[in-house]
Amino acid sequence: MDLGLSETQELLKNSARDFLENESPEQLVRDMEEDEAGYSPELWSKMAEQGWQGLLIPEEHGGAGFDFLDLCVLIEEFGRALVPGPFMSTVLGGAVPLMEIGSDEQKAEFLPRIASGDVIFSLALTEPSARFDEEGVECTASVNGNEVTFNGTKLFVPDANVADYLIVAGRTDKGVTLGIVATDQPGVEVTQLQTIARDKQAEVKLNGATGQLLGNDGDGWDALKPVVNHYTVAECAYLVGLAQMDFEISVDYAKERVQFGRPIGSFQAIQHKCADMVTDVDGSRFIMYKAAWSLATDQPDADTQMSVNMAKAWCSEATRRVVAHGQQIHGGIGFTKDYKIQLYFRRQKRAELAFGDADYHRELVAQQLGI
Amino acid sequence: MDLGLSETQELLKNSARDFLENESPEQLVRDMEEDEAGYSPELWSKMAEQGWQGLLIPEEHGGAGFDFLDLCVLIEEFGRALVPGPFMSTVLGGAVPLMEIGSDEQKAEFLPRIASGDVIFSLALTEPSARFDEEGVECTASVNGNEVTFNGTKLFVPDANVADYLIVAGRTDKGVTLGIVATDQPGVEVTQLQTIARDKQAEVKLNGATGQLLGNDGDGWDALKPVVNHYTVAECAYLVGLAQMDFEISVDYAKERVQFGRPIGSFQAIQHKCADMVTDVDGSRFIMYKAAWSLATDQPDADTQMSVNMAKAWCSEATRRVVAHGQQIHGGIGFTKDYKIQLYFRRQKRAELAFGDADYHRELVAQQLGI
Amino acid sequence: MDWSDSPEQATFREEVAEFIVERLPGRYQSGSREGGIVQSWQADRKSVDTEARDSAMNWADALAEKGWIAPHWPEEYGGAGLTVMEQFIYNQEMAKAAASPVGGMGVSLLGPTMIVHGSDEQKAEHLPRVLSGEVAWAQGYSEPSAGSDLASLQTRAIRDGDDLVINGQKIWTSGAQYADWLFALVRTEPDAPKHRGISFIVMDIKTPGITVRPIVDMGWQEPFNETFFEDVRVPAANIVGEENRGWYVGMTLLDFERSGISDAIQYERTLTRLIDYGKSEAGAKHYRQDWKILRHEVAERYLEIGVLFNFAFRIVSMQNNGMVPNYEASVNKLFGSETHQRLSRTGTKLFGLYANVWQREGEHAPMNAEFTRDYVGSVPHTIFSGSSEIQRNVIATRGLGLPRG
Amino acid sequence: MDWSDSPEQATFREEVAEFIVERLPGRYQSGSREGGIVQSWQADRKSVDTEARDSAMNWADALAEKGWIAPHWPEEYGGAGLTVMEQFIYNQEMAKAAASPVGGMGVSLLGPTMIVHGSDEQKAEHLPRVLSGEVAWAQGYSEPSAGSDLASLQTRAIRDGDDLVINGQKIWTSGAQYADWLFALVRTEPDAPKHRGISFIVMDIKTPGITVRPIVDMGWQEPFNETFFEDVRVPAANIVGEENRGWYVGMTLLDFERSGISDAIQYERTLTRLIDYGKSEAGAKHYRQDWKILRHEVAERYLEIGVLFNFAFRIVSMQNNGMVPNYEASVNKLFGSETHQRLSRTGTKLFGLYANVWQREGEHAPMNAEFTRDYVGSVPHTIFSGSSEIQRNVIATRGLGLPRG
Repeated sequence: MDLGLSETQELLKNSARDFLENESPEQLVRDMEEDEAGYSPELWSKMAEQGWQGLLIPEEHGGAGFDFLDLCVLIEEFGRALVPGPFMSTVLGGAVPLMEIGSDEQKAEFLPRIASGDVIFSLALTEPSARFDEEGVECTASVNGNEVTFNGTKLFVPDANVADYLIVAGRTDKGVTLGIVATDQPGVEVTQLQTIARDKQAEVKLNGATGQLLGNDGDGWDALKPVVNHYTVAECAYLVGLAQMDFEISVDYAKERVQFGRPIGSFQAIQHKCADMVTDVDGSRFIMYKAAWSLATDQPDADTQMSVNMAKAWCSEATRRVVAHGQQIHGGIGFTKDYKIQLYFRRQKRAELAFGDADYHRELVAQQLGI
Repeated sequence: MDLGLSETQELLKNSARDFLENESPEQLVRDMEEDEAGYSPELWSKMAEQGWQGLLIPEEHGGAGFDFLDLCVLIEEFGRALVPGPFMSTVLGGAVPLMEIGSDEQKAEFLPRIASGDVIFSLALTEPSARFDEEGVECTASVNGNEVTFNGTKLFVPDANVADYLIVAGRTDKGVTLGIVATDQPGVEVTQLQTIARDKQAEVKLNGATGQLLGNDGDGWDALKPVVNHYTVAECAYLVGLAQMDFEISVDYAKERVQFGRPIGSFQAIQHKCADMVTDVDGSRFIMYKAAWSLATDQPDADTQMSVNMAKAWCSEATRRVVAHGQQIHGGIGFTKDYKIQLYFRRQKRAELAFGDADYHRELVAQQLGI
Repeated sequence: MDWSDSPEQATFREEVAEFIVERLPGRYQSGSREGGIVQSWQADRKSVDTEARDSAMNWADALAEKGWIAPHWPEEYGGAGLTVMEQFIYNQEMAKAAASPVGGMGVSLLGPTMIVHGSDEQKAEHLPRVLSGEVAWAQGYSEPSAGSDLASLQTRAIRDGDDLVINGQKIWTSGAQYADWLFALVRTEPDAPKHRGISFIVMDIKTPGITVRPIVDMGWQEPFNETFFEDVRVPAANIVGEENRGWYVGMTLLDFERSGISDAIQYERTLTRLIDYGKSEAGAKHYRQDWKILRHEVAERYLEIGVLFNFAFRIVSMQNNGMVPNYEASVNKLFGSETHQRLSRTGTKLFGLYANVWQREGEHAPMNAEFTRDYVGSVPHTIFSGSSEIQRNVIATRGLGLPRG
Repeated sequence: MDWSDSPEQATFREEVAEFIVERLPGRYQSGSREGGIVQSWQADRKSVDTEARDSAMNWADALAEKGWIAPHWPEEYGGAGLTVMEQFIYNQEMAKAAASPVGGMGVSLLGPTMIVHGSDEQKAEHLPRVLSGEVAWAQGYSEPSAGSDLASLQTRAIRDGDDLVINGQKIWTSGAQYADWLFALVRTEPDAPKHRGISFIVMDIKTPGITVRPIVDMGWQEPFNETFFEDVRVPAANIVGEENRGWYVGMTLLDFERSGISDAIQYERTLTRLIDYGKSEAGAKHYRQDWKILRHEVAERYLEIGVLFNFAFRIVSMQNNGMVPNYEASVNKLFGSETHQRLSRTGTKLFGLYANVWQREGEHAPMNAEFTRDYVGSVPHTIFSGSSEIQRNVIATRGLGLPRG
């Protein structure tokens, strides 16, 4: 039992932090809020040079062969730096499902191109019903040999505006079925949404969009469950990094900002907020890593599922408390667009909502407790 | 619109406060915790001389003919002084149902004796199912002319150990039916419970206990609804007085207790707790009086019902926050039996639970909101 | 204890309600509102849109007929001289109809302050122009390093003959983009104890040396400004009240209705619309599928709003009985602003993934995204006009007599 | 990041678990417990009941065979010299079995402090008698006017030849009713700065002039005492460590496992029993009829306990890697004690009216009233051993480097 990082993880964390401080500075984050693509292709290439898109991908497919815990260490740094772009959608929404159920040919075709940064993927799961469960998949799918055709509407698809491929979930009479759908076909119509986080989420209309069948007809939901779990925990890692940075910025501000002749951080009201923030950040970090560890080390299914739901339930709410305190400590300046703290407040909301908020996951915890 | 007390109410409040400071001092409260009867017959008589048991009772039946708002002003003082004894059970559990549906004969028989302090009543509503709704009444009743016979078990009956009469709710094939049951008959077996508040609540076994029919066979639940509403709001009034006093004791202590060379009340952490306490006490007071006013002035049923449930939902939880803060402000001394603050903490729980806690009433509010 | 109107109050309430029904321009009526977007008289007044400008003018004219542009001003200054209770009823009915108020800070703050502290000349010059809508006012109190600690303000006003020469910077000067004149607190005596060297001064916002720069907030709105002063020359006669006593002039407890009833009414309406939305066919689409797990949370918001109403009623009751609210006003601000934030959060929670949506338009924006926007927009409510921390300090020290830290 | 045992850790865990199964007297086994009432070794040791006394003795003997009465003491002093991680596993398994620990404060606090600061004579005199169970210890730190501000303690010890003469009063001396000896902080140099005039001293509790008076608490229990000192004459040689440096002796960060894992395990077991109770036929009677509205509240408690476990794991991870926990230990105390109170509250809520019941006996007492009693009994958890306010101060100033107020 050891809750510290391994040497490799320390190295990964430090190099990622250094890299992102230089390559994904606040100004880039702000520019990408207004940018139509929402990411910097230059940064994307550099990240691929770091081996990040392929971190999880086995070496035989051009990746680095790290495990999911390592990836979460990296994503924590992404949250800290608020790195814009389709990293999570490509890795969690593309590489993970391909690794889980892709055929050897599909792995060989796509994984190296993901690792090299040549393609962008995303997961087209949710629909206007905005559900994360099997029943939420109403989009129709029809299978013809190795090909699958989709009709329906997907909503809140991350980075669909720049994705080359979507992993789409549709429904045949055998059940949920997945396909790898190229976006450069007439049957795919992407309409971007404006969001609180100024990230890129889109409505995707599928009108006879076709692609390769991924897995078998009807086994899509079983295949998606681990994908959703990994993606959910990755969102937690992002939240932890984001909240850690919000907290650090706020503590620094509390030390510098003087009112009534003394730093506001010397007032108990501010001190106690900061104490609660670090409790929430740390609590979120470990509950997230516990879930990541469960997934990475193939713990028993029931334990893993519980730990994933616990992580998202806790991180969603605890980090919300953190960013709310962060705003309050900053006072008026924190409400201005020009000051950085608000970037964290707005992005927390997106990740809080992704794959279900605290209430959603608390319900799943209650069900698993048998109450 | 005016949220101040009337002159009569001010007078009542002040005279009650003076009276209770002298007649129901802390020592009496403590003595009655250990006393088997749980009340002082001497104080009971003096209260009757003040006209309190008969405050609500019309003058024609020997009462003072005040309204329910006035009674809540008085009960607030009872909460403040933690007056021990069967006042609420007699007035809310006895006089109110008699006034609501008693026959002229019954009113003439019992109300003057209540007003004079000669008899003690209580309401035997809840059973081992511990429900406050109609379905909770499973005790059987059988009507024979003007007489009704009960078989079953009542639980958490306040002051049953000293009550001369119980208003019992039982079930005939026509529905819930009420009776006035004298306790000095073999069919009534009272077993006292030891409670957190060291008040007197009992299990009452009814084995063929008989009494006068109150109201008509089967109309008991309709008759009980206003009784339960009045009793519920009276418990809120008690909570408000209790919380107000807990708050005042705590603020005084915070001014006196010195640590680190200054009164602890000069620390922001304590100051902010005190600020939250007064917000909760005041908020509870007005939401309680709004409900009391609705009942006293016969506002439309839907409005009244909502205001009653709002009051108990809010007061139950807000006063719990108050007494928790009260303990925390007091530190170690507050945990000793000898110091007074704990008397408030323990009694808050009883009244919080009586007729349903915050969650119970919040559920009813949600239902009335149509969600 | 009485939550109902006296016969006189009921009559007055009816008068106000009828007036609003008859005279409120269509543009300001709730039926014409989309997604809770309230048209602002302040903005309309200077709009390029003729209909907007006409509506603003017609509404101001209608109110002026009744003396209801400044219902709380004494009649001798052109107000309606309403009692506190009448003001309360007036504000209540206006809020119920979500009718845009008229006159802004000139009516609400500058006028009453000037009526108490201004010279006859100042009153004669400024008050009529507030009532006619000719002059709109903005407030310059806060500075970048004087927020919660407002009295530490550093904008300097130095005597030069009959003038004061002002240098410094104000921030959060709300509405300055629409304003013609500015009232501000400036430091006229730097060596005095910090509360004693401040003066309350008024100035034309077009005076050379004044620059107003909008602040873009975290919701991409621009409700606030920074205002810079570079050798701004203002006649010393523009000081209102005594020189160096400006702190007390600015902090005067003005004897008009301060219950905050409008906020309570607004939150109640917002919550009602939120609940109704979920019951509508259109709205049910945007409610999260498992929204029922939030039923008790919604009910708790309803309770809080009920508590907030009572806090408002208490203030006006006290004022009506000749009492001056002390800590009670801080309780209202504290509890109201925190309730506001909780309400916006509950709204976003009910919408699940749809709470992502910021755009007001299109089928995917629940209630025109008003809850998501308010989740951001309500952030400063616990900060401005006395943060929650300051309110709790005030309640504890001024209200409960706890010793200062 | 690893939540699982290494092979060595697993082996040791198995050894401890097997030992407990084999040697824990029936009286201390969870199957024999009613309503979560844990039999206390401390009390049994002096019980009039032969079975209780025998159980206490047998259990102590069994542990002594392994050196596990003081697993964290070095072997040279009769401990087991376990590493921090082994101590953690030991404590974990003991807590899982709810096995009563042995030796009390003598083992947990006095011994380790004396090992670091005591003279050879002191160690030789006291340590063996702690391990043999001959001497039980109590702690005398707090005073009526020195609570959170412990360093302001006023109990005076004045030199008189080779003795110190002690006058004053201690409070919250837990276990003093069972104790033979007392370790205390006393003021030996009244004119020094408050942290610098204190000495750490040990004394026989039967020394003339010492009076122990139990404090009845708000739950009618007597876990604490007041201890009065009236001209109590103690050899100056009983000072442990340097005279006037007792503050630092008493506050020594002892290098044994301080994760608080036992609390986390206890709460988890309590919550599990609470949930299971509701599923049992007997228990369903006591659950309120509408208990399902509390499902999410119960789940939240489960989450909090999960978080608390990780906080405990963090501490031991740090210690195991040679790091000294700083603010992290305060986080554990803060979060753990507040979780404890929330847990007891949730329990009472699930029982509705039955939460009134204080008596342990009879059909109307849900789970022998343990939640109602813990609702009262958990009150001081956020107060003693550093209140929540003090913990938050420590986290902010010592942990985050915020300036002192």
